[in-house]
Amino acid sequence: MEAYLVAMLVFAGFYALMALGLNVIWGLAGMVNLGLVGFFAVGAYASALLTTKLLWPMPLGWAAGALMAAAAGAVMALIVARLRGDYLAIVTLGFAEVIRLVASNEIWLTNGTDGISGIPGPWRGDVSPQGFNLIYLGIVWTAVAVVFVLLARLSHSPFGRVLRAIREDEDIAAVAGKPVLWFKVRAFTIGAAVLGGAGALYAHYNAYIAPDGFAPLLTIYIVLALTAGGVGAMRGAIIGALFVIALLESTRFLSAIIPGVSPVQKAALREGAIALSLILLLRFRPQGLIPEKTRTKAFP
Amino acid sequence: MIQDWRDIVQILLNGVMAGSVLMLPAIGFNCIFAVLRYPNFAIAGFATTGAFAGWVANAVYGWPIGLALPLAFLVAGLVSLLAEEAAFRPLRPAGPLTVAIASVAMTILLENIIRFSFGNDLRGYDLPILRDWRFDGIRVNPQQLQNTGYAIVAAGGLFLLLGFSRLGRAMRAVADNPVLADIKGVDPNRIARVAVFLGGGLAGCGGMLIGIDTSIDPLTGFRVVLSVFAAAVVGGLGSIPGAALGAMVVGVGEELAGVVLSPAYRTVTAFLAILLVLMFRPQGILGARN
Amino acid sequence: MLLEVESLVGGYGAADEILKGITVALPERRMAAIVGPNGAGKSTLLKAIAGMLRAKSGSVRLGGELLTGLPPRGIAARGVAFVPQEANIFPSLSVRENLEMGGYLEPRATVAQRVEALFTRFPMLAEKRRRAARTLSGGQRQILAMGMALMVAPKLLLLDEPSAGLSPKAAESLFDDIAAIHAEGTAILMVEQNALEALAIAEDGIVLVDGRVARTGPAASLAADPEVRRLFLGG
Amino acid sequence: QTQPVVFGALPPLTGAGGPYGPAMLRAMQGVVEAANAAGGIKGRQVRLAFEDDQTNPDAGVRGARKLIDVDRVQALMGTWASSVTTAVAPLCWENRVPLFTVSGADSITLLPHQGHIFRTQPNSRLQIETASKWLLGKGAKRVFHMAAQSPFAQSSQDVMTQTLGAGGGAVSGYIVYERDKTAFRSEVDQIMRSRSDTVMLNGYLPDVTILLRELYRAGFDGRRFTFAYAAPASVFGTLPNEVTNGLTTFQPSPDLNSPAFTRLKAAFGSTEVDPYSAQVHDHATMAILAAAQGGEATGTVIRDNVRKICQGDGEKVDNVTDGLRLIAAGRAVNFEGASGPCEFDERGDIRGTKFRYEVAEGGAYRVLELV
Amino acid sequence: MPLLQVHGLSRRFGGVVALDGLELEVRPGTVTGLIGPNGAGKSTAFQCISGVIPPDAGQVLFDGKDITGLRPDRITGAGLVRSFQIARGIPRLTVLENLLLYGPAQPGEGVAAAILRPAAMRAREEALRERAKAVAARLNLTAVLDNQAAALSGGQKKLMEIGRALMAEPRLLLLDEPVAGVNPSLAAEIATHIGTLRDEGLTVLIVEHHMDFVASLCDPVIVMAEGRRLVEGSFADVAADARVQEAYMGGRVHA
Ligand SMILES: Nc1ncnc2c1ncn2[C@@H]1O[C@H](COP(=O)(O)OP(=O)(O)OP(=O)(O)O)[C@@H](O)[C@H]1O
Ligand SMILES: Nc1ncnc2c1ncn2[C@@H]1O[C@H](COP(=O)(O)OP(=O)(O)OP(=O)(O)O)[C@@H](O)[C@H]1O
Ligand SMILES: [Mg+2]
Ligand SMILES: [Mg+2]
Repeated sequence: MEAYLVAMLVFAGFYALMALGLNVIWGLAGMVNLGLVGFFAVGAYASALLTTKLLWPMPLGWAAGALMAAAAGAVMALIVARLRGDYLAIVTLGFAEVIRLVASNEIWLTNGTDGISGIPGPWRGDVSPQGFNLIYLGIVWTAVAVVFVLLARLSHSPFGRVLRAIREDEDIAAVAGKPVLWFKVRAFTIGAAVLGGAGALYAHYNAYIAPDGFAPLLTIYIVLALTAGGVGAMRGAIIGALFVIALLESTRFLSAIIPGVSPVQKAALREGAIALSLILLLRFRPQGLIPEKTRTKAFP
Repeated sequence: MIQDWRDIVQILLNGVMAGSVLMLPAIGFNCIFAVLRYPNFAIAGFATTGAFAGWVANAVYGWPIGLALPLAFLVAGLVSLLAEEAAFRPLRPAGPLTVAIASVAMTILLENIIRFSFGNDLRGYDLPILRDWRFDGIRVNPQQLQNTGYAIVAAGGLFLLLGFSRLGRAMRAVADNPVLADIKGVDPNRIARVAVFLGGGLAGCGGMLIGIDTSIDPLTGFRVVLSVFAAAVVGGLGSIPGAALGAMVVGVGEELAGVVLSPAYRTVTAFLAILLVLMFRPQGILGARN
Repeated sequence: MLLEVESLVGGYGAADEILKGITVALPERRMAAIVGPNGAGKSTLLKAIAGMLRAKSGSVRLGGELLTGLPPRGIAARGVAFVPQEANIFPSLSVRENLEMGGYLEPRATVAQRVEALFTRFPMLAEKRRRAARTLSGGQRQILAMGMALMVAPKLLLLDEPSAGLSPKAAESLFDDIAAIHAEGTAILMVEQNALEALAIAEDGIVLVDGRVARTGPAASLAADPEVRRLFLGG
Repeated sequence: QTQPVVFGALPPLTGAGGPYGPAMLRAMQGVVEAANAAGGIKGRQVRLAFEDDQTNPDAGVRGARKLIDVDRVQALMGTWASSVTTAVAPLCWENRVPLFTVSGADSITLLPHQGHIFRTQPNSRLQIETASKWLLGKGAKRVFHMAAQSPFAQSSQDVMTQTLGAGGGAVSGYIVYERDKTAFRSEVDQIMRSRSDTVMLNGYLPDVTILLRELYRAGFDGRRFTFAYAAPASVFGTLPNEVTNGLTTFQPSPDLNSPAFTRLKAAFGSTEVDPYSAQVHDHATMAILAAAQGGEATGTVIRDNVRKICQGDGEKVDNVTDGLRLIAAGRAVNFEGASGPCEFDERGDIRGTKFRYEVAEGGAYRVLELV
Repeated sequence: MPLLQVHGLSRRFGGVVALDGLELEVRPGTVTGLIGPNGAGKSTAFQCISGVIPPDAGQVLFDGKDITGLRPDRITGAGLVRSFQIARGIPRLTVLENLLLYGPAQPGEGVAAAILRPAAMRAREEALRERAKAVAARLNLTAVLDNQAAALSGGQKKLMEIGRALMAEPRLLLLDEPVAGVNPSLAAEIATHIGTLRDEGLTVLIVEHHMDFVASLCDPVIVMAEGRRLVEGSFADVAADARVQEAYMGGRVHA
């Protein structure tokens, strides 16, 4: 049981990192990014390929994963700068699909739908599986903590204030003298870097990645996590990720004890219950568990 | 691959057929968007719901398609109404994105309700499958042609309804400014319900047409939701003729894409096309600039 | 009495005591002007009468009938027309459609007739009848908003700063129009920062300060009161 | 000794594999029930814990974690998607849990799994090679290859080109398509234009159903050939007979009137047994017999005993009840399952399977031949 | 040399000619009034000058430099700031944050500084806060500093609009109907304040329909009609012009 809990906390860490990355792009800068799994995949593939094919050391691979995703994010931001809201949503969704298809078809590079296996993990094999789990737990949650602190500072700063303004009215932000595109590009790049870093860590934990793993379902989970936690607040991203993992996993045990239904019905009940809980959560806490608060008080 | 003009005509024709399947859900999506200004991804769930309602009527109770289709409309419309009243309406003040996210969850919920009741098996309507008609080497399927017809009639009807009636005007007014509409005597909630019912119903019909063209399972709507969303966006969010046009663009785009690149990259090419359209018209082909 | 507001308390969400107990009455066919500093609660009062806010306590009656708790459309159906201060047009509807929406509760034939009448009265609107209202200039919007209210023949007309943004000439003719509507027998409650003009055509004056009625009286005497002039009328 | 032995099943109950997973799970549960009725493994009852892999490696890994860490399963079986199998494989070998799978990707048994993986699905090279040869024998000259995006699309294509070419035929066209599309009109146009005598539908149930329908509409009059899992008998419920008539399928198979298969069929009642269900039926049986044989229900013991109970010259058994009885009696057994003789090479790949070819006629399959 | 020069500025929307070769100059150190009938093109001129929409033709020179078609943030950066006729605060930021947003030269808008929070950033933030509070006090907004901009009264929004423009420390300030909907007493105070700022060297171009306000503050006054400049001169001069009276003033106006 402990091993399982630890593993799930590791997963929650990945989800939290992704939600944090998304929160910069979406929560702060207001750019709907439904392609986050694409950046996650770029980071995962970059690190996996560099460490398995070129035998780079892992930390370097992780950094490279984050950097590659950041670069993709910057390019993406430049391309979509003119698009707003839902229009941006479809393009980013498309981006994730493109990444997945490229990963499936460019076999020479990515090994196609077979995926890449045997990705090294720190001390994997040298320690017991549970030891490895614990090591990774430390790595992932350290990353979460560091990213959280950095992003929270970012969000509470004048930089964050400008992003919030851009989120709501970019024309006004421009008239206020802020180079909107430059802010968007930076926000997107930072967010994508976090997503890519999360992907890289994920690849080395699982030891295996394949295009199937970067399906839209993951995007849905992360977006749900962020919404549940509260869009805009960095703490919300982490709480939301924990909440979603708890929901995903606890429903397993609940559905198992329901008598008189077939396994497919159990599976359906489980997925349905996950969806329903999220709807109910939003219904009763539309701003999420941790609503975004005003940053700057005139009279503290 | 393209050897003469017939091939091009054939591809365009294929695209139109593919597009007409996307058309109704896309129109439903835009119908809801037009009034409530949020992207309702639960359209996917409504499409599946309609497809199964029609299937039960047709394959279990032996209704003809002509009767099953209105039933699909009705059931999907009611489910859409229920979803709106129970889940989405209270969320509307929290902003369109929150509602959009809830609608994704709603799709998953509906998918699983259907899975719970019907299982994962593929099901087909009780319909003979007709051979293609051939004209000078170009093939057209009568059934698919009929589906295109259904879609165009529904789209045209809705367009006339919204473009030229008091109801249509009230819908656009509510979209612009629900509070002011209320002051002027419109019940914004009633209008919203009409839009939601129509939108969900059309999606249900669309789902059933997909089922007639292929087969149905709990994922029927989910498989097309990306294309439907793309069609709505390319055509211009909130625009009914835009959705119809967008569906055609996406349909033809995806078919052409299969030829230009390898079919494995169909989605990629389609998305590049969408990106291209949006580069020149960030608000979609027929969307209003705001 | 046509309109009776009784110790009304209300506001928005958490700030639910913007109006701190307001009592105002307006007889049939009367016109009153409400003046006061920014943020005093003038618009809030009109919104509360029109049903856009839920009152915390107190009541609003129209001809004896209780309006409190009715939705805005219900109040509109009872003969109250309201021109809000902000967001008072439908931006993506054409000018003509905006006017038609103004007469949503009226029969079709009346609507067509009134639209034509308005086009004659405001040639600018006729000129732009097919244009989306979003493209109008600030003053043009204001005229359109007023036009929408004129699509019905209300018992009570609520106007929130109708002259804001109008050129002096347009404002002048607007006040003439308001006076004319009033002369035809419509009761009017009007908030105006263009206070001297408003008090000049109104019969009663109400000074609102910080959610309370500070002064009431005949409009002319308020306009002449040096204290009121200094504090609120800028003169 | 009173604690039940727990085995884990990880079939796809939702997502793209949804059409297959439920039947697979039923087949496994059937075996477990039979084993318990026969007294279990050395008196210990057997419990089957299952999780839905959602046809997604991420969800699959979480499900496998739960099965391994919480339920403490001694063997994992029934993974379907190759990506899920590859993703959970390292967990299995690190925790010394053998993994029985039906996934087809060639790469799976090449993983450093230290003997923990058993695959009952013949690898795709073997399947395609056999099928191509059979098609040549039936006079196929121009075969169009329609492959769903999957880990074995490309290797299938290579093998087909090679085998058909060597036998005087040719691959007349090759399309890799996205699985979850709902329309394949232009693809079918290409098939029609290629004037192929045979089309090989290398996909899965949902997409193959659509393709069959579209081919019928277009009036394709050549041979339509596919894997039995892509067109199990349930297609007859989805498609009218005029569309399915003449469709040829093939699958790895035990002897025609293999008792195991007949019994499974009887257990399934009205629904036809698809190849995956047959295979997972054997997964469960092998795991239970191996544990019984080794005398201890731990992963390592099971791993080490699988080959002992299904190859060699023991007494032939085809079901778990007989197998348990014989093992209890100290006799050597050789299990021959519903999917075939179940003999594994050193990599864990199935060996020496026969293939069964069937043709659809009037809403049912008729066996053409078994080679 | 004029601080702002506009030559032949034209802009049409579909069939509507909003600007038709507008000529305009603003001399430094003046508060120039821009008046004209509704729909004359005043706001459109502001839109084109501030870069929010591009003109079809014509040229805008600011301090001798051509700024035609530049991005709004560049123009703001150059020292030309405008307010909007229909108040457009950032709805979910507080009034204070809205004001701070317009504060220029905040190093904390860089990523590194935002994370490291150097003293320069903190000092600048403190300075901006003080400035914002002073501006708010001047505009009667102190009590609502922590309210979201969406929760302001109509007049308060207009006041915030002025405040934001003031925060930007511009050299040239373009105000579009700053006191429409503002209480007359406060409007008079604002006029005085703008007068003080002008004396301190700020240059202002104001569109306004309140004749008292224009009369007390603006010199010169430019009258626009149908997208063009009609006349220019002191308020008394233009108010005496027959065409202006006919097109704009109306009979009752007190000059
Ligand atoms: N986006 C637009 N599309 C079409 N026409 C427009 C647009 N913006 C402005 N116009 C038109 O251009 C003309 C000038 O408008 P503008 O807003 O500049 O007037 P203004 O002088 O500021 O008037 P006001 O004093 O009423 O604010 C008006 O007739 C208006 O309808
Ligand atoms: N939506 C809102 N939510 C919370 N508070 C609000 C909201 N709208 C206005 N207020 C506050 O209520 C008070 C009264 O506002 P109201 O709009 O009634 O003022 P007003 O008298 O009309 O002022 P003005 O002359 O500026 O239009 C103000 O202090 C304002 O800040
Ligand atoms: Mg007000
Ligand atoms: Mg203007």
